[in-house]
Amino acid sequence: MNGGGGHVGALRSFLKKVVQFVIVLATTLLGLVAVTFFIGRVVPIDPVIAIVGDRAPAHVYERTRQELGLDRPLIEQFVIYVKKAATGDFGNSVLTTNPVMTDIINVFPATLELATLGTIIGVIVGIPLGVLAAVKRGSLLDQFVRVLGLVGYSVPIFWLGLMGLLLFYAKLGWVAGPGRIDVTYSYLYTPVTGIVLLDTAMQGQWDAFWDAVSHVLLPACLLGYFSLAYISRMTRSFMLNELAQEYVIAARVKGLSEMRVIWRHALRNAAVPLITVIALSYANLLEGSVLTETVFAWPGLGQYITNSLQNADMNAVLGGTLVIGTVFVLLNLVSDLLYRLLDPRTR
Amino acid sequence: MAGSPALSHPTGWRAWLLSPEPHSRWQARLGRFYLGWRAFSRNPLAVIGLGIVLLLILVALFADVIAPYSPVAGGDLRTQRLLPPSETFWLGTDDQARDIFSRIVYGSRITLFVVVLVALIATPIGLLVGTVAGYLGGWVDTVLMRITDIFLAFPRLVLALAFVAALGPGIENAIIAIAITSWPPYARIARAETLMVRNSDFIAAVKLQGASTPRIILGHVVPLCVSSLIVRVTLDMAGIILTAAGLGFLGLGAQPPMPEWGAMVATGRNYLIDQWWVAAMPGIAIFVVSLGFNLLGDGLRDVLDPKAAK
Amino acid sequence: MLDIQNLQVVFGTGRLRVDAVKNVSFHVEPGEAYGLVGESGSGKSTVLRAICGLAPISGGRVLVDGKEVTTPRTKAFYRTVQMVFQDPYASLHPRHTVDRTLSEPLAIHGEKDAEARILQALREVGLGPSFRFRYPHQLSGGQRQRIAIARALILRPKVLLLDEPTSALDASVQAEILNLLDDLRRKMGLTYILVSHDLAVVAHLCERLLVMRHGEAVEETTSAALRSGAASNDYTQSLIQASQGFTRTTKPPLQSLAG
Amino acid sequence: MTKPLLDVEDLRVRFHLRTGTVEAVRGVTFQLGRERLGIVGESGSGKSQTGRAILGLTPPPGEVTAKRLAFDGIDLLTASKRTLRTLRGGRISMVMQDPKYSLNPVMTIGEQIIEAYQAHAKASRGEARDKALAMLEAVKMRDPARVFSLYPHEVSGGMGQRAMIAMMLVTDPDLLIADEPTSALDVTVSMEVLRILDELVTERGMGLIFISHDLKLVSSFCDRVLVMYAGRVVEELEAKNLREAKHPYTQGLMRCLPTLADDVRPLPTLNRDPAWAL
Amino acid sequence: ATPPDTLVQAWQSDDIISLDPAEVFEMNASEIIGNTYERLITYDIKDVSKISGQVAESWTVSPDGKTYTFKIKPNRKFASGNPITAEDVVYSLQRAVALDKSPAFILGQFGLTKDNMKDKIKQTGPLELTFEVDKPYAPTLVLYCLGNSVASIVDKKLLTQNEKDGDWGYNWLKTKYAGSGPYIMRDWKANEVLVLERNPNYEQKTPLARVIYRHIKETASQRLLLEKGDVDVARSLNPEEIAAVSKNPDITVQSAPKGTVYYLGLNQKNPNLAKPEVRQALKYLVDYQAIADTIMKSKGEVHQNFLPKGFLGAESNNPYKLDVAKAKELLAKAGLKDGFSVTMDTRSTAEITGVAQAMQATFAQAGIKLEILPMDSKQALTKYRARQHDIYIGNWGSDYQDPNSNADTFAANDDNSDNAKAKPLAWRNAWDPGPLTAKTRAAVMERDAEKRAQMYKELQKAVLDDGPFVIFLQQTEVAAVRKNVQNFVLGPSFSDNDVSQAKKN
Ligand SMILES: Nc1ncnc2c1ncn2[C@@H]1O[C@H](COP(=O)(O)OP(=O)(O)OP(=O)(O)O)[C@@H](O)[C@H]1O
Ligand SMILES: Nc1ncnc2c1ncn2[C@@H]1O[C@H](COP(=O)(O)OP(=O)(O)OP(=O)(O)O)[C@@H](O)[C@H]1O
Ligand SMILES: [Mg+2]
Ligand SMILES: [Mg+2]
Repeated sequence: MNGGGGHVGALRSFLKKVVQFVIVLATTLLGLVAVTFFIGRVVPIDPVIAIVGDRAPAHVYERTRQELGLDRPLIEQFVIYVKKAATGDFGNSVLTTNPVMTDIINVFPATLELATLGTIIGVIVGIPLGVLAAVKRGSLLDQFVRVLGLVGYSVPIFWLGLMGLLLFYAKLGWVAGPGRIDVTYSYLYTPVTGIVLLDTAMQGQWDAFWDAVSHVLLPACLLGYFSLAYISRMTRSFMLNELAQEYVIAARVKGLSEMRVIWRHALRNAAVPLITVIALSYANLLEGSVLTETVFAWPGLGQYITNSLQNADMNAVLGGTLVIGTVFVLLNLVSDLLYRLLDPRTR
Repeated sequence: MAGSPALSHPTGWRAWLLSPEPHSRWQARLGRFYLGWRAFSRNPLAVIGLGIVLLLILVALFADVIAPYSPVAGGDLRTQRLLPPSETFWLGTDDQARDIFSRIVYGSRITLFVVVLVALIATPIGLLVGTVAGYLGGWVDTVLMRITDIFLAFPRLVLALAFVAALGPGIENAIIAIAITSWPPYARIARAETLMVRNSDFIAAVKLQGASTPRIILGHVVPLCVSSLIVRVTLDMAGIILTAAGLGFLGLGAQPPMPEWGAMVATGRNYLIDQWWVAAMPGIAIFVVSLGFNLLGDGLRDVLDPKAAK
Repeated sequence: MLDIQNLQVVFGTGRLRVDAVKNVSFHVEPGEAYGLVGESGSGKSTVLRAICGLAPISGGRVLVDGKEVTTPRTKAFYRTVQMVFQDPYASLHPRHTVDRTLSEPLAIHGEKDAEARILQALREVGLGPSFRFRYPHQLSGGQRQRIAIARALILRPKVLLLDEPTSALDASVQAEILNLLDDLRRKMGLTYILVSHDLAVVAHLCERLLVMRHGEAVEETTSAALRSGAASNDYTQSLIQASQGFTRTTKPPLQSLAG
Repeated sequence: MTKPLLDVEDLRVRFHLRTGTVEAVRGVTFQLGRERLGIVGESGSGKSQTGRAILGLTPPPGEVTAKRLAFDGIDLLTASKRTLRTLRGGRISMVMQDPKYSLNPVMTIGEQIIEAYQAHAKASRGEARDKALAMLEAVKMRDPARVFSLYPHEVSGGMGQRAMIAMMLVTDPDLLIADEPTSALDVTVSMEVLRILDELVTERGMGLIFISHDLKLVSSFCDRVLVMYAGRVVEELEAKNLREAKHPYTQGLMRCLPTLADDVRPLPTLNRDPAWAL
Repeated sequence: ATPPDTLVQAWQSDDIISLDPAEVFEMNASEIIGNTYERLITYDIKDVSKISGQVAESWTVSPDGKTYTFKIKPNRKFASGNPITAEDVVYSLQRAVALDKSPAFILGQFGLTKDNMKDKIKQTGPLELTFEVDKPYAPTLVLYCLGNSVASIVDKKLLTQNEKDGDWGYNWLKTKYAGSGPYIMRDWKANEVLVLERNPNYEQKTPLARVIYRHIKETASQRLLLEKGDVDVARSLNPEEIAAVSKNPDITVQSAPKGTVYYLGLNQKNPNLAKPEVRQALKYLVDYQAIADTIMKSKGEVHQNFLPKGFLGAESNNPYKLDVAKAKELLAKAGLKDGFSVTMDTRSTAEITGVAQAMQATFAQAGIKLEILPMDSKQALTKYRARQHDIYIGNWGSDYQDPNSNADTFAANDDNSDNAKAKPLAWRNAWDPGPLTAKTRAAVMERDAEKRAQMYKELQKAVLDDGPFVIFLQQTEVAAVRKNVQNFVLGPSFSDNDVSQAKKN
């Protein structure tokens, strides 16, 4: 019932939103940079040693220090960093010697692949479980879902990961072991997207594809389980909320089937806050589960950042963190947009 | 009012507790508590959770009595190392020939310490940031929420790692690091809750009595956010233990030979396949305790959350 | 006692601008009860909220006891003017006992003797001491509204702003609250401004009233005039009509109820 | 009155709660023809639960029993879920109290009406759409095509309530239960809504159960009135005779309303007699 | 399963930061350099005293002991097809000196600098060059250093093509390859995989077409992969895993002692540790044998002198044993009857932490409260190099096969002041070895091998008795190899781990 205004008003408010978003993104990122940067500088690890090694003579050490600009005042270093970062240049990684951006482009697809599959599993399984638990509140099924979720919350991921490997890979041989693809196949395709499943499929290397599937299955299920635990819980609670609403009764009054009432009416409404939950859980998975990646020898972002941090490779840490921050903010935006799309009240 | 059914009337101390007309603030409070307990105790899972948490506390308190061996001093490396569970060593021994059972028993203290401290640090921060932002709105809200977003968008483990790196490894610093990374979601929850109540009539009513902003926030807004936050925090306990374990796994948590469960699992990782008990026993302990906190949190939610209670 | 001059309240800006109250003026004598009626969204509540500082005064003046109010309001103002809200379910803090709710204003204003004053306040609104340690959810709507009135009265204000104090209540409970308000006014010499959409309620409690529509004052009239069905304004007339129950256009209107 | 449309005998609704059993409705008996039946009573007296029990929509911990609960000869208690579903919305409808909460916030009003129609009539989308538009027009919606594509939050309370009525009447039911359909509305708007309901009863010969706590309204709108107290019907009488009610409760309810007509001070209040609830 | 012509290894390679031989200093990368590049000189990995030419056909040393003349083998080619000439060798050595990366001191210690290298390293014919050192060092020292990975021969032509701004092709070579060894470094994805491929131009064709190193951080994962046959060799198994896989009939466990010793560094800035009795007492408070038999089983042998076995003059006597009574006596003499508290900077790797805890337990028996400070290795090093530790537990691997490598760091300290330029281990522990420094310097010049060995024995004795180092183990490298793999060789240093003759049946 928006009166007057018309297109001009809508356009202006849209532009305002865009400007607002850009400001939010910029300040958040700047804040991220600042926090990471200064944390990076207080870490009592000498990045120079990380490069020149333990036994380098003093002059090599000193020269490298200057090359890295570490002899300048902190503020100056920060300004230089921000200036460069604004152009997408996060410097070079000490560990891999590549530009950090290149590295991240290399490792991110691995994490993306895993996180996406994990989230898909979490959504496909978690939502129906949550819905059923809510519909049959207090039933055996509800308790089962609750315990399943709680177990997901409680078990150390590396433990579950290794146990999974031991059982499904070593003992049963149902899935392939750690890594993304067998060496036999690893040179049969050329990485284009960096997502092995996509690359192999696009290039018609079906043997390689299935091998990659069997590699990704276990870690994806593991992450999927954790995301399922969270999603099913939240779904249940949102659904309980919706099922208590009057419009659900109204839908029943209309003579709709219970299926339709639950899945079309209640879930459709529960989906609105669920979007945020799913986005959040996806973002968390995208952050890269260091532990999962370690256990499954998955060369992803989590391992990259952790490894860089441990080796005082601050450029890489900063870059990685910024990428994650950006992903986070973008996901927030997307979930916001979806929210708007799903909930007419916020349009 | 009309139509309320006649309930059988209790007698004795229960009558006193349930008295519809308590005579003092204390009696009223106890009565509330009792009712809450009754609702809580009808949920068997929640009671199990409470039992586990109580057990954890008891074990932590009486660790010296319960543990048959020293948690730090190992036995003979040649003969007592990596022994499977037996009558002498109920849960086996680890790579330093230490009794795993004793270590788990003593480790409960650290676990409890971690959990309680994180809760005590993170909850108030989140609560305060969230309620202040939500209540005051405007630029305060913008600034506080931007900061929250930054911390939220920060990879959690990286932030923890960075803090631990900056402060030096050790359990206290790990706790601070975990606390610093756990408050943003609490702030979000508290803010959302505050936004819901800030325009409500009862807040307007205290405003109309001339209450100052701090008074409104602390006395009127905070209590409303606390219950959902308590629930969330207890649910997060598992996450906290596991993050501590994760830090331990990365060598940044507790210092050896501290019997921190996460660190124990981390060491046990090296023996996972053949000497499974080294990792499995503390792993099970973590699982049971976080399950306990989870169940307790679930139960508390039903008691504390008026929406769920209805 | 209260003087409202050309009051204007505007919410939001630009496309979202809402002129909730436009140029409303009225005057209330000490000890008088003054009514505000009008359809939903006509700005009745907003007038009250503007008076006590819960809504912004965008134009015009509000004078209490001859003095213009300040923003933010002083503590002294709150001792003079208090408000009772429409929804008894929303106006009490769900986690505070009656005791806490009533002791809060005393604590804020540093009043001593809380114990006795609380018991007295409960008595005044017709509730026994047994209600003292109850939580709002343990009270009926009518009881809640009594607590809200007690809270408003515990500081001994001179002016009470009543925002539809009975519209959420059953007819029988409404009668009790109206009686109570009537009593209190007489006993304490209070000044009321009563907002309601129920003409009968306003007529019952107030001497004079203002009819509002779309944020504007339509006409000021008296209860007596209402009772006699004398309204100069069409809108007021239609309100009077509607308040008399359903009228079947096909059948002759039910004269019996109109009296 | 010929064969009654709805026959209710000794209807009981119980809620088994942790704290004991709440009997929300205790032995309600009435029959309904093609007429306007009002149910009044104070809050919590069991009006809504009676209405919901008829539709088989008593919420989960509730239990419904009755000696007889029949609609047009169909026993509603033993009817299969399927039968119930076809009845619900098809032949019996219910207009709920608050349009703000009873319309699905994420579906357009048109969609919701179409959905109701298609649940009972085999109709193409186009037909359903035409029917929905016609229905919106029938409830005196000013610009049906526009309202059709609006979301519930985009319409005012009065429009929402009319949309709700359109949705519930699109299947041309024989019985409509209206649970406080006007209490959320302005006096002026509520008169319009009532007028629509009235027309439907008189023109389509529909049975109407009109639930309200507003005695004045019920007495002026309905043919017959049931007065409920604590889950029981304490009195049943012709609406126009409400002034002459015999039960002290009804009398009390009538008297405690302030009126423009006379100025009683203090207003009489109800002195609840515990015996009423027995 | 792995392809028959490919050897797949699982290892932990997160420390590889460059594959430029002039920069490589870490163990994993030097193994790659060892298998993909050649040097002038090589030695027999079964007996390191047998030095032979690799790219060099022959060499002579001038009578004054300062000029070495090398003749290059004719008709050798780089993987790129370019011929190997003396020009390439000169270029390679000059490049290492000029780039001046971490391992450059191995050549630099002979008085070579960016400014004088053109005069000191000279091409004297198409296949002949001279290499001039500043003092008459023991020739074995010079030759061992020329056999080090820093002195690997790189393809001048290829590098010149890829040079940018006079960087000697450094930025290119970090991740690329320009050598002549048995394998070509085909592909390196940091922290993921490193692929070697047969070099068709190598004089002796390798049996395998490909060697793949997979980075698998988790040792348990390595083991699972090995047992399933998805890798052929697992390189980072821990002792228990080795014990377990050695029972597997499909797997053999290979091991080789490495030139790395494990030690505790006792900071002499700590007044307690500065007492000679305390230093001694600590040496009696380590249960050497138990550690070697359990926690470090198959990863190390008891060894208490600073020269690893196999080095010229290396001592193999291990006089210290766990003796709490003796230690208490010594402590009492030092006036610390009730013990004292001390911290130990510990890198958080499983084995170091394990050893540290074992020591913590034995120290406690004499009343010494040892607090372990776990930290990551870069952090520990930073602290160590700032002399801020109490005790540092670590290991030291010799940079080249000559005893000077270790003597120089354990037994010499030219300047013990806080801002000294050189930071040998003695300096890091704030220890002034007194006359030992001069003795170390003299030993380098001794050209008589017999006498030289004797000098090192004396140095070792002195450090063993009084030095601030509790040396307890010499590292053994272990690899679990599937039975069908043959000729997989673990050499005495990491660059000697050789897969060039490996094959699978
Ligand atoms: N905080 C606010 N922000 C924006 N608009 C507001 C706000 N408060 C009230 N309004 C608008 O001001 C107008 C008057 O509202 P008000 O609550 O005073 O009406 P009312 O007469 O009290 O109606 P009711 O009988 O429904 O209580 C409405 O259109 C409402 O939407
Ligand atoms: N889900 C439920 N669980 C327990 N008791 C319930 C439930 N729903 C309703 N009741 C009880 O049933 C009784 C009748 O409720 P009902 O909703 O029919 O009242 P009503 O007459 O419609 O009142 P109102 O005018 O407030 O709508 C009340 O006492 C109420 O507390
Ligand atoms: Mg209002
Ligand atoms: Mg009702």
